[in-house]
Amino acid sequence: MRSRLSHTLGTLGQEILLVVVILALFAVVGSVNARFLSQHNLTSIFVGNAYIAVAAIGMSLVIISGNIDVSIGALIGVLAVISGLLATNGYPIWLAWLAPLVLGALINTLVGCLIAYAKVPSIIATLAMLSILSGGLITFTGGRWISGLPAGYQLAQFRLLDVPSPVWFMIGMTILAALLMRYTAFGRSVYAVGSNAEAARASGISHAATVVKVFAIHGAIGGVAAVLFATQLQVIQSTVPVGLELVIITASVVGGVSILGGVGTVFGSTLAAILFAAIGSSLIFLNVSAYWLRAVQGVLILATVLADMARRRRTG
Amino acid sequence: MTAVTRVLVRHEAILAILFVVALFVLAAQSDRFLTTANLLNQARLMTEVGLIAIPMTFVIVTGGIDLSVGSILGLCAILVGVFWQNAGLPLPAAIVLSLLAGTLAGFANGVIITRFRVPPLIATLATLALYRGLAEGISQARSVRGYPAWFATLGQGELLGIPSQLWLFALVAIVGIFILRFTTFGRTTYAIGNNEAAAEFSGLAVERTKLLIYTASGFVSALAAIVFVSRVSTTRSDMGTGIELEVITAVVLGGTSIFGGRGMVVGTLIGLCLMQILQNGLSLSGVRGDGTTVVIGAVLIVAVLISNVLSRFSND
Amino acid sequence: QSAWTGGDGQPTTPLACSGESPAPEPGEYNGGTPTNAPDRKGKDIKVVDIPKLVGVGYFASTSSGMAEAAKELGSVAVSTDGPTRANIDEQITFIDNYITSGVDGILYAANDPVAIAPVLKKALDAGINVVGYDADAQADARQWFVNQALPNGVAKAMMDQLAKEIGEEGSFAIVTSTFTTPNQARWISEMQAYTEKCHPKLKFLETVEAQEDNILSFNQAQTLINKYGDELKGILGMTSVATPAAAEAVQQNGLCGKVSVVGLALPNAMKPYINSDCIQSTILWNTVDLGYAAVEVMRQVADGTLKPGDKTVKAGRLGELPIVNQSQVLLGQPKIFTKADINDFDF
Amino acid sequence: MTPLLELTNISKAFGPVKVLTGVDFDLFAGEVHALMGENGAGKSTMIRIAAGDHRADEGEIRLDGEVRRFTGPREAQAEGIAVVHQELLLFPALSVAENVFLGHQPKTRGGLVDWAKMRGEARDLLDRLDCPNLDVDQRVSRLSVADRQRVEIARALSRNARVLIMDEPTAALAEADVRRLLEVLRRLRADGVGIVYVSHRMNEIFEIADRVTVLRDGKSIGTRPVADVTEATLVSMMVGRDIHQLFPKEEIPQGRTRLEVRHLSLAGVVEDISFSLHAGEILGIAGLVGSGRTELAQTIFGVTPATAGEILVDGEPRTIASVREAIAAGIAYVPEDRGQHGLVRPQPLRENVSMAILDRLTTFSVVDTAREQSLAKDAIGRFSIRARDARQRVGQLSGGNQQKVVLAKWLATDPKILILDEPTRGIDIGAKTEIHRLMGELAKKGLAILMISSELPEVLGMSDRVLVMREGRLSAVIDRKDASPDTVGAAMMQGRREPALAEGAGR
Ligand SMILES: Nc1ncnc2c1ncn2[C@@H]1O[C@H](COP(=O)(O)OP(=O)(O)OP(=O)(O)O)[C@@H](O)[C@H]1O
Ligand SMILES: Nc1ncnc2c1ncn2[C@@H]1O[C@H](COP(=O)(O)OP(=O)(O)OP(=O)(O)O)[C@@H](O)[C@H]1O
Ligand SMILES: [Mg+2]
Ligand SMILES: [Mg+2]
Repeated sequence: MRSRLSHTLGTLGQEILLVVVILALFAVVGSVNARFLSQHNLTSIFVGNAYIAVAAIGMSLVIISGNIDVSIGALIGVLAVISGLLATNGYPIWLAWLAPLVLGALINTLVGCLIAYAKVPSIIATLAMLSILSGGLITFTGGRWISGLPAGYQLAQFRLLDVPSPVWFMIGMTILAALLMRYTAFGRSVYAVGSNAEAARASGISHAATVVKVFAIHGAIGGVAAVLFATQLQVIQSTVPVGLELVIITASVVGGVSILGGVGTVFGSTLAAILFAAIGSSLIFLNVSAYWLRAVQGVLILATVLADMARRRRTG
Repeated sequence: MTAVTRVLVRHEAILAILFVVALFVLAAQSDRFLTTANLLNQARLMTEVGLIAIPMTFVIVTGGIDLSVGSILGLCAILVGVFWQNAGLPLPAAIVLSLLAGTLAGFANGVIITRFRVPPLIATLATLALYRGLAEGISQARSVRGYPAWFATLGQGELLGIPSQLWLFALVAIVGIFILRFTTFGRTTYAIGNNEAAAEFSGLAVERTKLLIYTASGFVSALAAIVFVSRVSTTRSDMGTGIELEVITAVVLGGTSIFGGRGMVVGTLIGLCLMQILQNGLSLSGVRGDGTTVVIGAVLIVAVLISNVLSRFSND
Repeated sequence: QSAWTGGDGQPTTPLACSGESPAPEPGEYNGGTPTNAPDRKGKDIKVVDIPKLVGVGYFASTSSGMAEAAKELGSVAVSTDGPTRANIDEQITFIDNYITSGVDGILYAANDPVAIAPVLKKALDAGINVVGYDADAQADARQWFVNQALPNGVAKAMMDQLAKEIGEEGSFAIVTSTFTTPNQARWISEMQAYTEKCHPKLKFLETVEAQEDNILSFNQAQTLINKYGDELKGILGMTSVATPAAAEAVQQNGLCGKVSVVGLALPNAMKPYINSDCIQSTILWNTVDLGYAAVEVMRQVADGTLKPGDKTVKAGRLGELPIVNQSQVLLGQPKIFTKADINDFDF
Repeated sequence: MTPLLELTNISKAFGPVKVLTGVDFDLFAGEVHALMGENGAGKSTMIRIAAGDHRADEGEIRLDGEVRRFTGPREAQAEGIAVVHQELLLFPALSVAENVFLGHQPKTRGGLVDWAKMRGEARDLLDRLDCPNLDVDQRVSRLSVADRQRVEIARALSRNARVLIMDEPTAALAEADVRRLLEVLRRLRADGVGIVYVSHRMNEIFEIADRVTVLRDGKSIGTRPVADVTEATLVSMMVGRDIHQLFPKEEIPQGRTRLEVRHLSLAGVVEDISFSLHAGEILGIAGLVGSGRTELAQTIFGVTPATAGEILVDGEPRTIASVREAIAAGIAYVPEDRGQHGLVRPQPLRENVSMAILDRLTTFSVVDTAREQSLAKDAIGRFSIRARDARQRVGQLSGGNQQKVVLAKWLATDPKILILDEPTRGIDIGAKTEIHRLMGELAKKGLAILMISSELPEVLGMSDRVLVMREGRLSAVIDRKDASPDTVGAAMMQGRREPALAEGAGR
């Protein structure tokens, strides 16, 4: 029993570490400026970054399966624009919300097939996809923003029990993904494929099918992120934030997903996304000169990672 | 299988063929493409990416990655300016100090990766933020201009009719080819990428090799920074943003396995040239930037697909 | 926190607090000249426009102004191409490729005035006409620059409007793209100088960076609101991305009327907020006109009708534009759009 | 009666290399059919074909008399074929329980993975194999090779297969474990399961098998009832000649003290070990699995530097904090886990053989490939490694040949002290004799050899002295003349807490 407990603690280590870091950050910043802890500020930290946390869930699956996706930022951009165009061109709003999920899944199924069946390494397939999607997006939109979105389209501005919907999406999808990963045969096979692809084959798990499914799910989750991204404001930018994919990957790996595949949980990536958002906000509250903001962010990421390494070494 | 066919189905050979095909196709599209002046000019433009791609090939062959190269470039660019203008040092001294700083930054990456056993992706994601942040903090977002005219010879001048930085690039490339192919160091690099534990058990200097590789990556990024500053005669803290993806694209297009253990500097060079002539040639044939991006993505996939298909016929 | 962040170290020239400042004398031409340019007078010319980046609304609208002018003139073919991120290196590569491919004219909005200079000089050396707009390069690296508004004019418009909305003693913060962006940096330092001179009691809180990213801009504005609470009376948006995002944050927080947003933004992006009376104004030059003027100027440079020493230039439907600062064509004063007229514009 | 599984006229080539030619094999329900042959004879390949892992170029697979074409292991498993692979195929990052059940986890009614049931059943399976100490929640990456092998076996058993194929399941196991495994196999046989059993250990074959098929150079030499053959006939079928002396131990005069270890400890794993090793001596180390023998060897070799104690080489104290220092001191170590520690599998044979002596093959750090090539050629000849050429990737060699490459690699360092950790694991009988002969030869030349082995006969046959380890400590040092299965076995067990274990291996 004791060993079971320590085992659970061992696998949850990174998550606990992140919670501790987040709480410590909140405590420190809150003691400097109590406004930081206002419910209002806390929700806005979550709301504005929920799409990153959501996308990081899918990214975690991809990384656990032993792959990587550097095209997710571009995909979110494309899907957001498609959603916006549907909405402004008179299609029903539910379609504008749903289409990105379906399209995201379709596009990434294709990517997954390239990786699984044509044996193109994921970094190459998705680097290529990054080029194709981001170039295609500019060609398609000509750089124009989408404005004049219909009323009721702003899904990310809805509230339930006074909590903004992005927070619900973030929590709900994290829990769903966690259940999927732990309690379904598919979820376990993702770990297996990432841990040892050859052994997975010998265990009768289809490597290819698993990878394709992972990418399809990742695409659909990317679609959700895109909808959150698109519906937060009244205009949709036709370019994606520069380096979004790196932010999402960072959230995943700092959340404890080993880049070598095979280990990691989705809670960690969500917590890491929250941590980054909180860091961004708290530096403003701490009056850290904006010039040094990114350096401080870097130090904090590094500190989290080093603390995790120390913990891993202690627990063996 | 004869030796000749074995060489022919190598990814690098396929890429070279693809390169020649592209050269002819593009030359047919525009008569301004296949001219010495244009090609030399293109070589000048790709020097910074090319320089960094050489140590990056080593990094990726060990199964690692260095995402911080763009940030090191930015940091070193800023430091040249700061040392020269703010600290009042003579420019050559500023350059040397900046090269030292870049080396140190790379060394720090190496220490984090080898001593603290942080996976390279995570370590360099963190230092990506940190070094860029340092660049911003140190420069206080001010750019430094007005370099003496002699300094521009490195980035804008010529030597024997060939852009001066190309000589430097050629030197680094030859050193890279030589080390990776013929020396113990190169052997160790491959062994680390294929089976780090076995390399360790064989008494190879695993840690030292990795440390040196990341240090070299920092040094060469600093070198690229000097070339870059000299070429554009200004320093800004945002220099080199996103260059890591270009570099990685060149390296993986050149046939280096992202999982480590396989790859050649020559492949990287061909990959780099292919990317550059596509960008240039397509632009000259009237394709816009976004279209070019799409084509490069497609070429990346096609190159890998062809080499996958052909390698089925080889048993190597 | 007192320092306004973002200065570029150049001297500032704040305008007078009230009354019109007379347009300064143009002075002696300091632009460059193309070498051995072919005679393009009256001939069809091929022009390429290379903005800082493509994929943002701002340059999409300048580009539509260019298309409009090209259509009117009939003798100019203009196409827009450029990097997807505001990246000095990529922009240089684009220009370089177009020099090789052989165009008659290059229009640019520089990501960095110095970095772009060598390649622009190369264009001049190749006999290509070079005209800048929106963001300038070193003067001798181009022929003319179409200035949408003088920095001190922008500063005055912004700060006067802010003072009008939040009172002479209100507190405000700034959301900008990055501190390294030359235009924004220049405007911010001019704003500082002008505020010290004309609105000394306005209280500056801080500047935050938000890239060219509207969600980040939104988040940063949110954080400012949360941090300063009632103290914050106004947000200055320095980019066409930041301003609507800040307005959105104010609206979503139910602070319409309590927190003012003053800034540069395209009218279309601000219509929802201004029409709902949440935000009073948006400041901008007409970006469509900016592109339009750039092509008009390019045509006349190619024809040789715009020469060093001229004091004005005729720019199609815009009429006569004054020449300032030795080799710049001034589009006009920044315009303040309000509910009264914003719906008359579509860009 | 139709055979459960029948392979007819199977041929298979990898590229130009023909690995199997027209092999026939059949298996009836309720029998154990042994498969024997030299390293590289094609045993694993045949098994992989039966398991749907490789596709045969020619020939048919029949299951219950019906022709089947498996497109992947999944289909074979669905038909009730389970395999214990020679190269362990586990998921290091996942727990023991998960490794056992991956691909066929027990489900709750809602179709979700039933973790409680999965852990419980894994526990039962491991208990059947008598490994009560193996924690089902432990990550496999933390297990020793022997424990991994147990997990692999538990995994095959968990499938309740009709056909159970075991490719050298006992290679990493000690006597006691082997007995338990054979016990389990007997029970399965009684339940009507058909078992294919590959092993290089003769005694196991005679104990468990009903029939035996011998492969040589990819061809079937014949199938005989075990009752009709003797060890000698099997050996001559396998190697095509007679081998008489299995452990050709020669008396070699012992020289000076080469290695001396004083109070060596590695916190928590190895405690207070002292012994000395002389030139010309073969010192065997016996012990149960997990008794810390590998750890001791790796401590001496600088992989896990000692936390206390001294190491003296040729009478001089040496600090050995890294493998490089160990090599510099003249120590070589042939690791037990060749896949992970011994070889760089994707690289050519040539580069593997030279790996530990690269420094000596270079001028100004440039590798002299000509010398490297001749070194590799020598190795291929000297150890009769079956390889296409020196450029073939080591990963493509058969298990036993890989082991020979590791040996060649370490002997190339020209060591004074050679530590062999399970040197003949997975090695065929001919090669084993060869390796033993080689050990004798090396000892004669003055090499000091430390040999860790879980095969008691090997330890007894080869060693001048036997060190026995128990729970990280030295429990006895026994001279050759006093060493017998009883004395060594007793020292291995002494004071063990689990009586079941003691009983099993004490015999
Ligand atoms: N993937 C492969 N590519 C090329 N050759 C291979 C491959 N797999 C096996 N071989 C070759 O096939 C032959 C038979 O190998 P196999 O593994 O079946 O031998 P084995 O009888 O199991 O030997 P051991 O007792 O050493 O395990 C060997 O010569 C080996 O080099
Ligand atoms: N990678 C590892 N992580 C944690 N514990 C380990 C690891 N490898 C071995 N152990 C444990 O260390 C102890 C000593 O193992 P070691 O491998 O040295 O034993 P051994 O006597 O060589 O046995 P064998 O080699 O036959 O498995 C055992 O309890 C084993 O379970
Ligand atoms: Mg085998
Ligand atoms: Mg051992």
